[in-house]
Amino acid sequence: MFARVAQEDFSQQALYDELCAHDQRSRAGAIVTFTGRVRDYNHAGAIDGIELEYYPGMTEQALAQLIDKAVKRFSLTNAGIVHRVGRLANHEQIVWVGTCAAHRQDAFLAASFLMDMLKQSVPIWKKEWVGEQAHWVAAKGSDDDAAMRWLTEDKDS
Amino acid sequence: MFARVAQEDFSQQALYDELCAHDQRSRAGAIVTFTGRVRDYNHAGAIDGIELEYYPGMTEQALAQLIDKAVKRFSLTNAGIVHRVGRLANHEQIVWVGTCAAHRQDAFLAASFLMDMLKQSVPIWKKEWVGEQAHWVAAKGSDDDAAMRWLTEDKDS
Amino acid sequence: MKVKFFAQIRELTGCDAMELAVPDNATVDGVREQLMQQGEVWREALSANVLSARNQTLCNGSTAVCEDDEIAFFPPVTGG
Amino acid sequence: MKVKFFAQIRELTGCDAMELAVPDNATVDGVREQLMQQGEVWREALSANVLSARNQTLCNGSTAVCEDDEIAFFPPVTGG
Repeated sequence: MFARVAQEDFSQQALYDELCAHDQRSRAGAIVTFTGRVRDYNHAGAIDGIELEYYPGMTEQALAQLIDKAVKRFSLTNAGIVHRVGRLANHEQIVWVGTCAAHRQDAFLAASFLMDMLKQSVPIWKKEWVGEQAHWVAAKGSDDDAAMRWLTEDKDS
Repeated sequence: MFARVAQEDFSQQALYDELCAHDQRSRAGAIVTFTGRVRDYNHAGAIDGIELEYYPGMTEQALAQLIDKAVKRFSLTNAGIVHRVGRLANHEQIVWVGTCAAHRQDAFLAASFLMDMLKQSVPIWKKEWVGEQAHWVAAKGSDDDAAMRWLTEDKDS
Repeated sequence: MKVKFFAQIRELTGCDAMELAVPDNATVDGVREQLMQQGEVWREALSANVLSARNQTLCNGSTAVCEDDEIAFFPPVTGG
Repeated sequence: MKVKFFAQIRELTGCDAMELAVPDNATVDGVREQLMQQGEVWREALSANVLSARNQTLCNGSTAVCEDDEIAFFPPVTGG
Protein backbone atom coordinates (compact mmCIF):
# COMPACT_ATOMS: atom_id res chain seq x y z
CA MET A 1 0.00 0.00 0.00
CA PHE A 2 1.21 3.51 -0.68
CA ALA A 3 -0.13 7.03 -0.22
CA ARG A 4 1.97 9.99 -1.29
CA VAL A 5 1.88 13.70 -1.90
CA ALA A 6 4.23 14.80 -4.69
CA GLN A 7 5.34 18.01 -6.39
CA GLU A 8 6.77 16.18 -9.40
CA ASP A 9 4.87 14.33 -12.11
CA PHE A 10 4.37 10.56 -11.89
CA SER A 11 4.82 7.71 -14.36
CA GLN A 12 1.86 5.44 -15.14
CA GLN A 13 4.11 2.44 -15.65
CA ALA A 14 6.13 2.99 -12.47
CA LEU A 15 3.01 3.29 -10.31
CA TYR A 16 1.35 0.29 -11.95
CA ASP A 17 4.49 -1.80 -11.39
CA GLU A 18 4.75 -0.66 -7.78
CA LEU A 19 1.12 -1.58 -7.18
CA CYS A 20 1.49 -5.08 -8.65
CA ALA A 21 4.91 -5.80 -7.11
CA HIS A 22 3.50 -5.37 -3.62
CA ASP A 23 0.24 -7.12 -4.32
CA GLN A 24 -0.21 -9.26 -1.17
CA ARG A 25 -0.77 -12.53 -2.91
CA SER A 26 0.50 -11.67 -6.41
CA ARG A 27 -2.73 -13.14 -7.59
CA ALA A 28 -4.98 -10.18 -8.19
CA GLY A 29 -7.15 -10.97 -11.18
CA ALA A 30 -8.25 -7.35 -11.53
CA ILE A 31 -6.37 -4.07 -11.48
CA VAL A 32 -8.13 -0.70 -11.88
CA THR A 33 -6.39 2.65 -12.18
CA PHE A 34 -7.85 6.12 -12.18
CA THR A 35 -5.95 9.18 -13.36
CA GLY A 36 -7.23 12.71 -12.93
CA ARG A 37 -5.83 15.46 -15.16
CA VAL A 38 -6.20 19.23 -15.20
CA ARG A 39 -9.10 20.21 -17.44
CA ASP A 40 -8.51 23.31 -19.56
CA TYR A 41 -11.90 24.82 -18.73
CA ASN A 42 -14.34 25.33 -15.88
CA HIS A 43 -18.05 26.26 -15.83
CA ALA A 44 -17.18 29.83 -16.82
CA GLY A 45 -14.72 29.22 -19.66
CA ALA A 46 -11.05 28.55 -20.34
CA ILE A 47 -8.53 28.36 -17.52
CA ASP A 48 -4.73 28.46 -17.37
CA GLY A 49 -3.89 25.69 -14.98
CA ILE A 50 -4.46 25.18 -11.29
CA GLU A 51 -2.64 25.38 -7.99
CA LEU A 52 -3.04 22.89 -5.16
CA GLU A 53 -2.40 23.68 -1.50
CA TYR A 54 -2.17 20.96 1.16
CA TYR A 55 -1.61 20.45 4.87
CA PRO A 56 1.80 18.76 5.24
CA GLY A 57 1.47 15.87 7.66
CA MET A 58 -2.31 15.71 7.75
CA THR A 59 -2.73 15.24 3.99
CA GLU A 60 -0.38 12.24 3.86
CA GLN A 61 -2.08 10.77 6.91
CA ALA A 62 -5.56 11.25 5.47
CA LEU A 63 -4.51 9.58 2.19
CA ALA A 64 -3.00 6.63 4.08
CA GLN A 65 -6.14 6.19 6.19
CA LEU A 66 -8.29 6.28 3.07
CA ILE A 67 -6.22 3.55 1.41
CA ASP A 68 -6.43 1.47 4.55
CA LYS A 69 -10.20 1.85 4.67
CA ALA A 70 -10.59 0.88 0.98
CA VAL A 71 -8.38 -2.21 1.35
CA LYS A 72 -10.48 -3.49 4.27
CA ARG A 73 -13.86 -2.57 2.84
CA PHE A 74 -13.33 -4.11 -0.61
CA SER A 75 -10.95 -6.99 0.29
CA LEU A 76 -8.21 -5.53 -1.89
CA THR A 77 -4.86 -7.25 -2.25
CA ASN A 78 -3.22 -3.84 -2.72
CA ALA A 79 -3.99 -0.18 -3.33
CA GLY A 80 -2.09 3.05 -3.85
CA ILE A 81 -2.68 6.76 -4.26
CA VAL A 82 -0.51 9.69 -5.35
CA HIS A 83 -1.73 13.30 -5.29
CA ARG A 84 0.27 16.16 -6.70
CA VAL A 85 0.42 19.64 -5.17
CA GLY A 86 1.70 23.03 -6.29
CA ARG A 87 1.16 24.73 -9.64
CA LEU A 88 -0.04 22.47 -12.48
CA ALA A 89 -0.58 23.39 -16.13
CA ASN A 90 -3.62 22.37 -18.17
CA HIS A 91 -3.69 18.63 -18.98
CA GLU A 92 -1.07 17.74 -16.37
CA GLN A 93 -1.68 14.69 -14.19
CA ILE A 94 -3.13 15.54 -10.75
CA VAL A 95 -3.99 12.30 -9.04
CA TRP A 96 -3.54 8.55 -9.52
CA VAL A 97 -5.40 5.78 -7.74
CA GLY A 98 -4.76 2.05 -8.22
CA THR A 99 -6.56 -0.98 -6.79
CA CYS A 100 -5.88 -4.74 -6.96
CA ALA A 101 -8.52 -7.35 -6.16
CA ALA A 102 -9.38 -10.94 -6.95
CA HIS A 103 -12.55 -9.81 -8.74
CA ARG A 104 -13.26 -6.84 -10.96
CA GLN A 105 -16.27 -5.45 -9.09
CA ASP A 106 -14.21 -4.91 -5.93
CA ALA A 107 -11.41 -3.21 -7.86
CA PHE A 108 -13.85 -0.86 -9.64
CA LEU A 109 -15.85 -0.02 -6.51
CA ALA A 110 -12.73 0.60 -4.44
CA ALA A 111 -11.25 3.00 -7.01
CA SER A 112 -14.56 4.93 -7.18
CA PHE A 113 -14.74 4.98 -3.39
CA LEU A 114 -11.19 6.33 -3.08
CA MET A 115 -11.89 9.19 -5.49
CA ASP A 116 -15.25 10.08 -3.93
CA MET A 117 -13.89 10.08 -0.39
CA LEU A 118 -10.70 11.88 -1.39
CA LYS A 119 -12.79 14.73 -2.71
CA GLN A 120 -14.57 15.01 0.60
CA SER A 121 -12.07 14.21 3.33
CA VAL A 122 -8.48 14.86 2.26
CA PRO A 123 -7.16 18.38 3.01
CA ILE A 124 -6.24 19.66 -0.45
CA TRP A 125 -7.52 22.95 -1.89
CA LYS A 126 -7.64 23.96 -5.53
CA LYS A 127 -7.20 27.36 -7.16
CA GLU A 128 -7.88 27.94 -10.83
CA TRP A 129 -5.77 30.43 -12.76
CA VAL A 130 -7.19 32.61 -15.52
CA GLY A 131 -4.45 34.87 -16.85
CA GLU A 132 -2.89 36.57 -13.82
CA GLN A 133 -5.88 35.91 -11.59
CA ALA A 134 -6.49 32.90 -9.40
CA HIS A 135 -9.74 31.90 -7.73
CA TRP A 136 -10.34 29.25 -5.10
CA VAL A 137 -12.63 26.51 -6.31
CA ALA A 138 -15.80 26.05 -4.26
CA ALA A 139 -16.59 22.56 -2.96
CA LYS A 140 -19.17 20.85 -5.15
CA GLY A 141 -22.44 19.48 -3.83
CA SER A 142 -22.15 16.60 -6.30
CA ASP A 143 -18.89 15.56 -4.62
CA ASP A 144 -20.64 15.54 -1.24
CA ASP A 145 -23.40 13.43 -2.72
CA ALA A 146 -20.91 10.95 -4.14
CA ALA A 147 -19.22 10.54 -0.77
CA MET A 148 -22.57 10.35 1.01
CA ARG A 149 -23.39 7.25 -1.02
CA TRP A 150 -20.59 5.35 0.77
CA LEU A 151 -21.19 6.90 4.18
CA THR A 152 -24.88 5.99 4.06
CA GLU A 153 -24.00 2.39 3.26
CA ASP A 154 -21.72 2.43 6.31
CA LYS A 155 -24.62 3.37 8.55
CA ASP A 156 -26.87 0.72 7.08
CA SER A 157 -24.44 -2.08 7.75
CA MET B 1 -10.66 4.35 -30.41
CA PHE B 2 -9.04 0.94 -30.72
CA ALA B 3 -10.13 -2.66 -30.34
CA ARG B 4 -7.60 -5.43 -30.85
CA VAL B 5 -7.02 -9.14 -30.40
CA ALA B 6 -3.38 -10.00 -29.67
CA GLN B 7 -1.25 -13.07 -29.11
CA GLU B 8 1.59 -11.08 -27.57
CA ASP B 9 1.65 -9.30 -24.21
CA PHE B 10 0.84 -5.57 -23.99
CA SER B 11 2.50 -2.64 -22.25
CA GLN B 12 0.50 -0.56 -19.76
CA GLN B 13 2.37 2.60 -20.68
CA ALA B 14 2.04 2.11 -24.44
CA LEU B 15 -1.73 1.53 -24.23
CA TYR B 16 -2.23 4.44 -21.83
CA ASP B 17 -0.25 6.73 -24.15
CA GLU B 18 -2.18 5.53 -27.19
CA LEU B 19 -5.48 6.18 -25.39
CA CYS B 20 -4.53 9.72 -24.39
CA ALA B 21 -2.84 10.64 -27.67
CA HIS B 22 -6.05 10.03 -29.57
CA ASP B 23 -8.30 11.56 -26.96
CA GLN B 24 -10.77 13.57 -29.11
CA ARG B 25 -10.39 16.85 -27.35
CA SER B 26 -7.16 16.20 -25.39
CA ARG B 27 -9.07 17.43 -22.43
CA ALA B 28 -10.25 14.33 -20.64
CA GLY B 29 -10.19 15.05 -16.93
CA ALA B 30 -10.57 11.37 -16.07
CA ILE B 31 -8.89 8.23 -17.35
CA VAL B 32 -9.79 4.76 -16.04
CA THR B 33 -7.99 1.56 -16.96
CA PHE B 34 -8.90 -2.01 -16.14
CA THR B 35 -6.46 -4.91 -16.47
CA GLY B 36 -7.46 -8.53 -16.07
CA ARG B 37 -4.80 -11.11 -15.26
CA VAL B 38 -4.79 -14.90 -15.10
CA ARG B 39 -5.62 -16.03 -11.54
CA ASP B 40 -3.63 -19.02 -10.31
CA TYR B 41 -6.68 -20.79 -8.91
CA ASN B 42 -10.32 -21.54 -9.66
CA HIS B 43 -13.20 -22.72 -7.43
CA ALA B 44 -11.66 -26.21 -7.27
CA GLY B 45 -8.02 -25.35 -6.54
CA ALA B 46 -4.76 -24.41 -8.25
CA ILE B 47 -4.54 -24.11 -12.03
CA ASP B 48 -1.64 -23.93 -14.48
CA GLY B 49 -2.63 -21.19 -16.84
CA ILE B 50 -5.40 -20.80 -19.37
CA GLU B 51 -6.00 -20.94 -23.09
CA LEU B 52 -8.22 -18.58 -25.02
CA GLU B 53 -9.92 -19.40 -28.31
CA TYR B 54 -11.56 -16.74 -30.48
CA TYR B 55 -13.46 -16.28 -33.74
CA PRO B 56 -11.11 -14.36 -36.08
CA GLY B 57 -13.06 -11.58 -37.71
CA MET B 58 -16.11 -11.66 -35.47
CA THR B 59 -14.17 -11.14 -32.23
CA GLU B 60 -12.44 -7.98 -33.50
CA GLN B 61 -15.76 -6.71 -34.84
CA ALA B 62 -17.58 -7.40 -31.56
CA LEU B 63 -14.87 -5.57 -29.59
CA ALA B 64 -15.04 -2.57 -31.94
CA GLN B 65 -18.84 -2.42 -31.66
CA LEU B 66 -18.61 -2.58 -27.88
CA ILE B 67 -16.16 0.32 -27.78
CA ASP B 68 -18.40 2.31 -30.07
CA LYS B 69 -21.41 1.66 -27.85
CA ALA B 70 -19.52 2.69 -24.70
CA VAL B 71 -18.22 5.92 -26.27
CA LYS B 72 -21.75 6.98 -27.24
CA ARG B 73 -23.48 5.84 -24.06
CA PHE B 74 -21.05 7.51 -21.63
CA SER B 75 -19.93 10.52 -23.73
CA LEU B 76 -16.34 9.31 -23.73
CA THR B 77 -13.60 11.29 -25.47
CA ASN B 78 -11.78 8.02 -26.20
CA ALA B 79 -11.74 4.32 -25.33
CA GLY B 80 -9.71 1.23 -26.17
CA ILE B 81 -9.65 -2.48 -25.58
CA VAL B 82 -7.06 -5.22 -26.11
CA HIS B 83 -7.80 -8.90 -25.50
CA ARG B 84 -5.15 -11.59 -25.69
CA VAL B 85 -5.74 -15.08 -27.06
CA GLY B 86 -3.80 -18.34 -27.04
CA ARG B 87 -2.05 -19.99 -24.11
CA LEU B 88 -1.40 -17.75 -21.09
CA ALA B 89 0.50 -18.63 -17.91
CA ASN B 90 -0.71 -17.76 -14.40
CA HIS B 91 -0.53 -14.01 -13.63
CA GLU B 92 -0.15 -13.00 -17.29
CA GLN B 93 -2.20 -10.08 -18.56
CA ILE B 94 -5.39 -11.11 -20.40
CA VAL B 95 -7.35 -7.98 -21.14
CA TRP B 96 -6.97 -4.20 -20.95
CA VAL B 97 -9.72 -1.61 -21.13
CA GLY B 98 -9.19 2.16 -21.06
CA THR B 99 -11.70 5.02 -21.00
CA CYS B 100 -11.32 8.83 -21.20
CA ALA B 101 -14.08 11.21 -20.13
CA ALA B 102 -14.53 14.75 -18.89
CA HIS B 103 -15.83 13.44 -15.56
CA ARG B 104 -14.82 10.46 -13.45
CA GLN B 105 -18.23 8.82 -13.11
CA ASP B 106 -18.51 8.36 -16.88
CA ALA B 107 -15.00 6.92 -17.13
CA PHE B 108 -15.66 4.45 -14.28
CA LEU B 109 -19.10 3.40 -15.54
CA ALA B 110 -17.87 2.94 -19.11
CA ALA B 111 -14.96 0.72 -18.05
CA SER B 112 -17.31 -1.43 -15.93
CA PHE B 113 -19.79 -1.58 -18.80
CA LEU B 114 -17.09 -2.69 -21.25
CA MET B 115 -15.96 -5.53 -19.01
CA ASP B 116 -19.50 -6.69 -18.18
CA MET B 117 -20.60 -6.67 -21.81
CA LEU B 118 -17.35 -8.23 -23.04
CA LYS B 119 -17.98 -11.19 -20.77
CA GLN B 120 -21.40 -11.68 -22.29
CA SER B 121 -21.17 -10.76 -25.93
CA VAL B 122 -17.63 -11.12 -27.32
CA PRO B 123 -16.79 -14.55 -28.81
CA ILE B 124 -13.87 -15.67 -26.67
CA TRP B 125 -13.74 -19.01 -24.84
CA LYS B 126 -11.53 -19.95 -21.92
CA LYS B 127 -9.96 -23.27 -20.98
CA GLU B 128 -8.18 -23.80 -17.67
CA TRP B 129 -5.16 -26.08 -17.52
CA VAL B 130 -4.41 -28.29 -14.50
CA GLY B 131 -1.28 -30.31 -15.21
CA GLU B 132 -1.83 -31.97 -18.59
CA GLN B 133 -5.60 -31.59 -18.48
CA ALA B 134 -7.62 -28.68 -19.77
CA HIS B 135 -11.29 -27.96 -19.06
CA TRP B 136 -13.54 -25.42 -20.70
CA VAL B 137 -14.79 -22.81 -18.28
CA ALA B 138 -18.58 -22.61 -17.94
CA ALA B 139 -20.23 -19.22 -18.39
CA LYS B 140 -21.06 -17.65 -15.03
CA GLY B 141 -24.53 -16.56 -14.05
CA SER B 142 -23.00 -13.60 -12.23
CA ASP B 143 -21.55 -12.38 -15.53
CA ASP B 144 -25.00 -12.58 -17.12
CA ASP B 145 -26.42 -10.62 -14.19
CA ALA B 146 -23.75 -7.95 -14.55
CA ALA B 147 -24.53 -7.50 -18.24
CA MET B 148 -28.27 -7.59 -17.57
CA ARG B 149 -27.88 -4.50 -15.39
CA TRP B 150 -26.92 -2.46 -18.49
CA LEU B 151 -29.38 -4.12 -20.83
CA THR B 152 -32.26 -3.49 -18.43
CA GLU B 153 -31.33 0.18 -18.23
CA ASP B 154 -31.42 0.25 -22.04
CA LYS B 155 -35.00 -0.93 -22.01
CA ASP B 156 -36.03 1.57 -19.36
CA SER B 157 -34.72 4.52 -21.32
CA MET C 1 -22.75 -22.18 -46.95
CA LYS C 2 -19.80 -22.03 -44.63
CA VAL C 3 -20.40 -23.29 -41.08
CA LYS C 4 -17.90 -22.77 -38.24
CA PHE C 5 -17.63 -24.32 -34.78
CA PHE C 6 -15.77 -23.13 -31.71
CA ALA C 7 -14.63 -24.29 -28.27
CA GLN C 8 -16.43 -27.36 -26.86
CA ILE C 9 -18.47 -27.76 -30.04
CA ARG C 10 -15.35 -27.76 -32.20
CA GLU C 11 -13.64 -30.25 -29.88
CA LEU C 12 -16.61 -32.61 -29.53
CA THR C 13 -17.28 -32.78 -33.25
CA GLY C 14 -13.63 -32.65 -34.24
CA CYS C 15 -14.65 -30.09 -36.86
CA ASP C 16 -13.78 -26.40 -37.01
CA ALA C 17 -15.47 -25.55 -40.31
CA MET C 18 -17.42 -27.21 -43.12
CA GLU C 19 -19.30 -26.43 -46.32
CA LEU C 20 -22.98 -27.26 -46.11
CA ALA C 21 -25.70 -27.20 -48.76
CA VAL C 22 -28.97 -25.88 -47.32
CA PRO C 23 -32.50 -25.79 -48.75
CA ASP C 24 -34.19 -22.51 -49.72
CA ASN C 25 -35.85 -20.62 -46.86
CA ALA C 26 -33.58 -22.25 -44.31
CA THR C 27 -33.16 -20.80 -40.80
CA VAL C 28 -30.33 -21.08 -38.27
CA ASP C 29 -32.39 -23.66 -36.34
CA GLY C 30 -32.87 -25.58 -39.58
CA VAL C 31 -29.12 -25.66 -40.16
CA ARG C 32 -28.56 -26.82 -36.62
CA GLU C 33 -31.15 -29.59 -37.00
CA GLN C 34 -29.52 -30.67 -40.25
CA LEU C 35 -26.11 -30.85 -38.56
CA MET C 36 -27.49 -32.89 -35.66
CA GLN C 37 -28.63 -35.54 -38.14
CA GLN C 38 -24.96 -36.31 -38.77
CA GLY C 39 -24.66 -38.49 -35.67
CA GLU C 40 -24.80 -38.83 -31.90
CA VAL C 41 -21.75 -36.63 -31.28
CA TRP C 42 -23.29 -33.80 -33.34
CA ARG C 43 -26.58 -34.15 -31.52
CA GLU C 44 -24.78 -33.94 -28.18
CA ALA C 45 -22.58 -30.99 -29.22
CA LEU C 46 -25.43 -28.89 -30.62
CA SER C 47 -28.28 -29.70 -28.23
CA ALA C 48 -26.78 -27.89 -25.24
CA ASN C 49 -26.90 -24.13 -24.67
CA VAL C 50 -25.57 -22.98 -28.04
CA LEU C 51 -25.20 -19.48 -29.44
CA SER C 52 -25.17 -18.74 -33.14
CA ALA C 53 -23.90 -16.00 -35.43
CA ARG C 54 -24.80 -15.15 -39.01
CA ASN C 55 -22.04 -13.38 -40.90
CA GLN C 56 -20.21 -12.70 -37.65
CA THR C 57 -23.16 -11.09 -35.88
CA LEU C 58 -25.03 -12.82 -33.04
CA CYS C 59 -28.43 -14.07 -34.20
CA ASN C 60 -31.20 -16.33 -32.98
CA GLY C 61 -32.63 -19.61 -34.23
CA SER C 62 -35.33 -18.09 -36.38
CA THR C 63 -32.87 -15.99 -38.40
CA ALA C 64 -33.13 -16.75 -42.14
CA VAL C 65 -29.95 -17.90 -43.86
CA CYS C 66 -28.82 -18.25 -47.46
CA GLU C 67 -26.12 -20.00 -49.44
CA ASP C 68 -23.60 -17.14 -49.18
CA ASP C 69 -23.77 -16.85 -45.40
CA GLU C 70 -21.17 -17.77 -42.84
CA ILE C 71 -22.96 -19.38 -39.89
CA ALA C 72 -21.21 -20.19 -36.60
CA PHE C 73 -22.20 -22.21 -33.54
CA PHE C 74 -20.49 -21.82 -30.19
CA PRO C 75 -21.10 -22.07 -26.44
CA PRO C 76 -21.76 -19.03 -24.21
CA VAL C 77 -18.67 -16.84 -24.20
CA THR C 78 -16.21 -16.78 -21.29
CA GLY C 79 -13.59 -14.16 -22.16
CA GLY C 80 -12.36 -11.27 -20.05
CA MET D 1 -1.23 26.03 21.19
CA LYS D 2 -0.31 26.01 17.53
CA VAL D 3 -3.06 27.14 15.14
CA LYS D 4 -2.80 26.73 11.36
CA PHE D 5 -4.81 28.22 8.50
CA PHE D 6 -5.16 27.07 4.90
CA ALA D 7 -6.45 28.22 1.51
CA GLN D 8 -8.96 31.13 1.58
CA ILE D 9 -8.63 31.47 5.36
CA ARG D 10 -4.85 31.74 5.15
CA GLU D 11 -5.11 34.28 2.33
CA LEU D 12 -7.82 36.42 3.94
CA THR D 13 -6.07 36.63 7.29
CA GLY D 14 -2.57 36.77 5.81
CA CYS D 15 -1.59 34.22 8.46
CA ASP D 16 -0.57 30.60 7.94
CA ALA D 17 0.22 29.73 11.56
CA MET D 18 0.27 31.31 15.04
CA GLU D 19 0.82 30.47 18.68
CA LEU D 20 -2.27 31.02 20.80
CA ALA D 21 -2.80 30.83 24.55
CA VAL D 22 -6.15 29.25 25.39
CA PRO D 23 -8.03 28.94 28.68
CA ASP D 24 -8.53 25.58 30.41
CA ASN D 25 -11.46 23.52 29.13
CA ALA D 26 -11.36 25.24 25.76
CA THR D 27 -13.05 23.75 22.70
CA VAL D 28 -12.42 24.16 18.98
CA ASP D 29 -15.41 26.54 18.78
CA GLY D 30 -13.92 28.50 21.68
CA VAL D 31 -10.62 28.86 19.84
CA ARG D 32 -12.44 29.98 16.72
CA GLU D 33 -14.43 32.54 18.70
CA GLN D 34 -11.22 33.83 20.29
CA LEU D 35 -9.61 34.21 16.85
CA MET D 36 -12.62 36.06 15.48
CA GLN D 37 -12.16 38.69 18.21
CA GLN D 38 -8.95 39.72 16.45
CA GLY D 39 -10.80 41.84 13.91
CA GLU D 40 -13.20 42.09 11.02
CA VAL D 41 -11.05 40.10 8.61
CA TRP D 42 -10.79 37.23 11.08
CA ARG D 43 -14.52 37.30 11.66
CA GLU D 44 -15.13 37.14 7.93
CA ALA D 45 -12.59 34.38 7.33
CA LEU D 46 -13.82 32.11 10.11
CA SER D 47 -17.58 32.67 9.99
CA ALA D 48 -18.11 30.90 6.67
CA ASN D 49 -18.31 27.14 6.20
CA VAL D 50 -15.10 26.17 8.01
CA LEU D 51 -13.71 22.73 8.80
CA SER D 52 -11.36 22.08 11.68
CA ALA D 53 -8.75 19.50 12.63
CA ARG D 54 -7.20 18.67 15.99
CA ASN D 55 -3.74 17.15 15.73
CA GLN D 56 -4.26 16.53 12.04
CA THR D 57 -7.56 14.68 12.41
CA LEU D 58 -10.88 16.19 11.35
CA CYS D 59 -12.93 17.22 14.39
CA ASN D 60 -16.01 19.24 15.18
CA GLY D 61 -16.60 22.44 17.13
CA SER D 62 -17.31 20.79 20.47
CA THR D 63 -13.98 18.90 20.52
CA ALA D 64 -11.95 19.73 23.63
CA VAL D 65 -8.47 21.15 23.05
CA CYS D 66 -5.40 21.66 25.22
CA GLU D 67 -2.18 23.65 25.17
CA ASP D 68 -0.15 20.97 23.33
CA ASP D 69 -2.59 20.59 20.45
CA GLU D 70 -2.20 21.63 16.85
CA ILE D 71 -5.52 23.03 15.66
CA ALA D 72 -6.23 23.87 12.02
CA PHE D 73 -9.01 25.76 10.27
CA PHE D 74 -9.72 25.40 6.57
CA PRO D 75 -12.51 25.52 3.98
CA PRO D 76 -14.20 22.39 2.56
CA VAL D 77 -11.62 20.43 0.59
CA THR D 78 -11.47 20.47 -3.22
CA GLY D 79 -8.70 18.03 -4.21
CA GLY D 80 -8.82 15.20 -6.72
